[in-house]
Amino acid sequence: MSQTLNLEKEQYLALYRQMLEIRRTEEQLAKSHQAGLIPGACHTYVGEEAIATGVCAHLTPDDAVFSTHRGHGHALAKGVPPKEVIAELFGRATGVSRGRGGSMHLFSPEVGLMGTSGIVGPCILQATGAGYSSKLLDNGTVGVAFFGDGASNNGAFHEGLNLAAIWDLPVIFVCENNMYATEVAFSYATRNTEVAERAKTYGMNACAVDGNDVLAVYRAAGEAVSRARAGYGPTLIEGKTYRTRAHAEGMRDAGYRTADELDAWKQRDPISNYRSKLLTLGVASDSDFDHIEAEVKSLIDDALEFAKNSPYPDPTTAAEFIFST
Amino acid sequence: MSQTLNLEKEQYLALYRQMLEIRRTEEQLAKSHQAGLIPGACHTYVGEEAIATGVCAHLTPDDAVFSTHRGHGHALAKGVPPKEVIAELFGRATGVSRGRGGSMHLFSPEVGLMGTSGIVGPCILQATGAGYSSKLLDNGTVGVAFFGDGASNNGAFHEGLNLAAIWDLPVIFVCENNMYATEVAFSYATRNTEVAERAKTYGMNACAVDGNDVLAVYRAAGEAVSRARAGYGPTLIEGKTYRTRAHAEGMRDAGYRTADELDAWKQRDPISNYRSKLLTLGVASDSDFDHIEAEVKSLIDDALEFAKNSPYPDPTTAAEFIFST
Amino acid sequence: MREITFTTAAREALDEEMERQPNIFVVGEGIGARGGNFNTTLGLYEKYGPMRLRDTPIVERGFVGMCAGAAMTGSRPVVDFMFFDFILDSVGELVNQIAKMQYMSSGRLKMPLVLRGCIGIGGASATHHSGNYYPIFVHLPGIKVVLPSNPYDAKGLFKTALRGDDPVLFLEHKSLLNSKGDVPEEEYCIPFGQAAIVREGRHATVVAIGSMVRKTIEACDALAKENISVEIIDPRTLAPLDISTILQSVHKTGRLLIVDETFAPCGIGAEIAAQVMALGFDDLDAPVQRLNGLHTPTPYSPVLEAAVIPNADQVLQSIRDLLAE
Amino acid sequence: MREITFTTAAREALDEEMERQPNIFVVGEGIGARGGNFNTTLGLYEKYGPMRLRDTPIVERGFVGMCAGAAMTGSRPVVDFMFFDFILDSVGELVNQIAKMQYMSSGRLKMPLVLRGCIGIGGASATHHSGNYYPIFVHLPGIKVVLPSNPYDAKGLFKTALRGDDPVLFLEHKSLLNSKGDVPEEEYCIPFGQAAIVREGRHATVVAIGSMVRKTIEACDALAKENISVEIIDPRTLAPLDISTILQSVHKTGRLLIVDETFAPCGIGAEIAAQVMALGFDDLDAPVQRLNGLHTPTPYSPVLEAAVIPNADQVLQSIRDLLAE
Ligand SMILES: Cc1ncc(C[n+]2csc(CCOP(=O)(O)OP(=O)(O)O)c2C)c(N)n1
Ligand SMILES: Cc1ncc(C[n+]2csc(CCOP(=O)(O)OP(=O)(O)O)c2C)c(N)n1
Ligand SMILES: [Mg+2]
Ligand SMILES: [Mg+2]
Repeated sequence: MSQTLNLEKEQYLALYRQMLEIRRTEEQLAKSHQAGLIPGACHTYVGEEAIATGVCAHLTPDDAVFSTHRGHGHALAKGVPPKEVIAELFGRATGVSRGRGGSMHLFSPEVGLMGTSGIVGPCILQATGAGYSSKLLDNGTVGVAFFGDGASNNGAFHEGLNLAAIWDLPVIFVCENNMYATEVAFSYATRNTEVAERAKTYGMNACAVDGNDVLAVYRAAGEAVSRARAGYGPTLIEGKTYRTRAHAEGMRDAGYRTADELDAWKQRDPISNYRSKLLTLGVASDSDFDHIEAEVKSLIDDALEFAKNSPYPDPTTAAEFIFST
Repeated sequence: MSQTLNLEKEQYLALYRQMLEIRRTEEQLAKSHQAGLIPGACHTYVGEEAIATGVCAHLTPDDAVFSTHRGHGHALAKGVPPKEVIAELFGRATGVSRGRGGSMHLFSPEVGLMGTSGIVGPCILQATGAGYSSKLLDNGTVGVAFFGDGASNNGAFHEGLNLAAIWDLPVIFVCENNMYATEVAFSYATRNTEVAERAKTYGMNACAVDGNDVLAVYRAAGEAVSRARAGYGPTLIEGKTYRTRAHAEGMRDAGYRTADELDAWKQRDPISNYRSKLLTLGVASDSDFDHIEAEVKSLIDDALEFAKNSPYPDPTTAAEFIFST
Repeated sequence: MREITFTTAAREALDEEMERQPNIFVVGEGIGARGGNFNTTLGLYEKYGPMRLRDTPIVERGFVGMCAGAAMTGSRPVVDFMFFDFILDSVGELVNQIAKMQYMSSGRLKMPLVLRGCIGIGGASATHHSGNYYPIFVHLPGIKVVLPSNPYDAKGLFKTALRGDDPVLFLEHKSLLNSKGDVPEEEYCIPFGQAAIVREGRHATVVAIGSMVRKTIEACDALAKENISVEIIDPRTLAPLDISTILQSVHKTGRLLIVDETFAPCGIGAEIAAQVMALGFDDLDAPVQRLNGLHTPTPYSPVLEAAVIPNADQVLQSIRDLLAE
Repeated sequence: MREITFTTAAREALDEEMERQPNIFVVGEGIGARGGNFNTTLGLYEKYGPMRLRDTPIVERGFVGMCAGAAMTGSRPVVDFMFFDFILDSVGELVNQIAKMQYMSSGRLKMPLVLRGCIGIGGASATHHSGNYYPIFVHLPGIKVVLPSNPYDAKGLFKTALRGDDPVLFLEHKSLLNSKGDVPEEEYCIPFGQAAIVREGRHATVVAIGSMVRKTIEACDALAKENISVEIIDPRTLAPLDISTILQSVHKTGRLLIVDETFAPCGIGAEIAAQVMALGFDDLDAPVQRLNGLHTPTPYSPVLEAAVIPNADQVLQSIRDLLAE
């Protein structure tokens, strides 16, 4: 595990709190999905919380985040309240996309979540475009794309990284390498599973980090964001991680990966390991964590109630908002 | 320049003859374009003849070649007679595509020219598919794609090379790096102009050669083709070369490259340099070359006459051949 | 006769033809050992192995372009898109290469390529997993479009697609996948371009597309109680389109309604209306009417989703309006 | 009034709006110092520099996706495709992202993005450089489609496109680029959705699309000598479509012909025919007729090319047939 950084206790705990908020939200969504409260698909971020958390800790609401089908964690880390995510998956008018989007189409421009996409690839290009805007408008913002290992084989990766590199755009490409695309192993889908290495061949700055170590991600993202804001161009951060639930809720999770592999990664849980670390370092005490745990629990409980009690959208509005006027 | 190979005199001269046939055909096409005999576009291969020649020398009619907008040289090297190329650009029924295609759509499945394309990129994927067929049908053929530096930034390059690599397909990717895509410099379009290096990151065999040295290309292609036929998978060959005419006939050729650069490359003419080399090595004599020169001249003269005297297609057939039946 | 599901019927067709034709192979994400996200290839990997059931990286453009090249070189590829929405990244290969290849090569190349995918609105799939898009491919020349409404047609039409030498889109509506119907044990094929008269009638004709057939039957059952007799026609293939069966019906009934889940503008209904007017104007006792889903991206929330697709009540009301004209 | 070409008029609009709106930038291949393959940006690079006239690698998908992200973050991008055919590799970004972004974000994001390109058949451009494709984007929701037939409309409509907040396709037919027409010095905009009555008439109405307007005028000049008076309508924008102007005309003439260079099936003519039947059935003295180019990929040879597009004689004959009904 990476050495510590010189952070205030509040900062250390904020990272913990954010990861826990994501975890508890996803657990609630999984429960709700089993209970039939979620009509559509639901891809959880369980096991990968350290990446969204470590990256978004460096972003302001003016920085633009673009994500993909596994986007709940990115939305939450960027500042979308859990109740808006849960309500969205419940298909309610109070959801972050007003019930139009569901799990794979989360939009909250107000906090700089410029969208998650049900299509693999586009977020890479759109984040590049946000970087172009930043440079054209000279406003110091950065564009950030979160995507999986599977997306790195797609043409959008090749074209987007190259454009960001040749024009020195302020973009952070965050590849969440969880070793699988649905049930297709990354080691089958490419002969070179080192995404950071591949990024370097575009002449861009890149690094691989332990994606289950929030401090490692936090440090790498901090450097990448300052580089970008300072005009030194894009960075790709490869976070080596693992999803510990099925690809999507309700899907089988056997055959393509072994129980041993799954267990080994569960031992590397980003949240509990971080907690033990802060305890060992004496940065925080059990009561701190219990306090956070309680806070987050009531937050999610309230969010669930909020979602359940929220109205459905008005069917007569189904075709609204296609055009600006 | 590379050392020689142990070839028979006939083989050495065959390479020379092929390059000359391409050169003279292109020169005739350029003349005809100026004379208004070619209704559409015309991208010549002048200066790059060594690449198509050195590669296609290793191919049989069963090997599938896929090319792009600058495809005359590939068609000729694969065995399409000059008269069919000239007649096609003249829009005649006797053309290699029966007048349907013109300069950018040359098809002669009979000799394994599976098509040139007006769109940059697809040939990379289609050659990969030919490699897949070879492996599925176990027929020992190879798929070959010829494309430019500009195509290497396109998503088709990323997706096609990766597929060929992970499945060990018998495919030869030939990148003709002439340093420009129309008027956009490759050094502007990417931070990494070493296409062979980029190919290696897909875990595939790759090498860069002097694309103006037909023997260097011949050697590299020979190794690549034997590897492919032996089941060792794909190879990318980057031929560093230069087009010494405008991007397309009738286009200006100033502003984006210097006269010095152009002159320097003209000094590296693949044909005259090869000729001097064979003379120095005593492999062939001036009379050999004069003989070939005369042969090729009459071939092209006849081809021109053939094209001029060929009928136009029957307009009532304009919508035929859309479907197989 | 035995009853099987739509998906099973289509899988039987694929299995039988893979047995018959060793040069058929399937590509897609999770169509190998996993058997397909929609069980389209369940059990076939064990039977035919990895060369013929080929799991791919997430490269829709890449594998479609690859299959184009494979189809030109002796293979008979089947592309399994899972969700048909994912075809959009491959439209360049499909429209500029696959659909035009036979024409460009003046009929000397064949393009035996079947592209299948799950279409349609339902199950809160939201806008990236609810696409129909088939009118686009009816508009463009060079591709055949098959849209079965029941298991019997699914098997017979799929077999015809797999035996032909042309590119075919085989579209499977998500609401039909698990629907059951009679399918004989004996082998059979259904030719393209022959509409099915689902039910004979005298007072009006309804052309129903795909998933709309069942809703139309529902509506017409209700009307039958009022002795209103409606003829229901299922075109089964949209390209080629069997207009003569429709014209004969309109000659009898004088009134026509086209019911299609997808968009009205430049859609199937528009084309049928225009042809019936041009060829059967004097038979018309009332203007041809169209009932389509709303012209909007697809919303997630079930209440919104239900509002954008035609339901049986709307079909019924539309027929009443047509009869009242 | 001064006469300028279609291309100059459109370039003036772009220049004026780039002057007004510093957040407009243009991307494309050769649109920088070179000024565009069709001179669409000639002289603008010197005036606005590389950030606002951005030469790109050959990555149509990449820069379209990038511009989507830029449009969501404060920029107003203009994509210059050179040939509109090249849009096909970016259809995924266009249809699933750009056209749906405002809807998915429930109107909280805008998509001020103009995509322009040269369309149409002519000059032996062959099938990869002759595309029209606009009916596809009329079928799909979320994109506006502008198709000017003269310099005056080109300037006024382009300015409206550049001032709006919606995605717009601005299509420039190759046969019109150098055509001249009156364009006032004073600034003006032309609103979308307002057809132009090119010429008033009594006996029949012809709706002519883009390049067909001039051919229709030609045909109608001939008919005028026989005192046959034809009303010619140019929709100018196909989405939104001004159907009421067409209906008013048909109310007067009772007869309608739609002339469109591109394909009939599920095309503009089909949509107009269906709407006129539904909304103006009683006004029709004869069935609405369509005249379209042949339903085939575009051949190269001029004799074949001429056979696939409607000419003035065919327009004239179609009007005679319509009047004879
Ligand atoms: C273009 C496209 N193709 C296929 C899919 C179906 N799909 C959804 S998620 C997924 C796997 C993505 O894997 P990865 O990028 O590694 O992300 P992860 O799910 O592992 O987080 C696939 C193939 C899609 N959404 N988009
Ligand atoms: C997808 C696509 N985009 C743009 C074009 C227009 N175009 C034709 S040739 C060319 C440059 C190609 O450069 P390169 O690949 O290096 O080949 P070269 O012409 O140098 O041989 C371009 C941009 C095209 N044909 N296809
Ligand atoms: Mg993954
Ligand atoms: Mg080049």
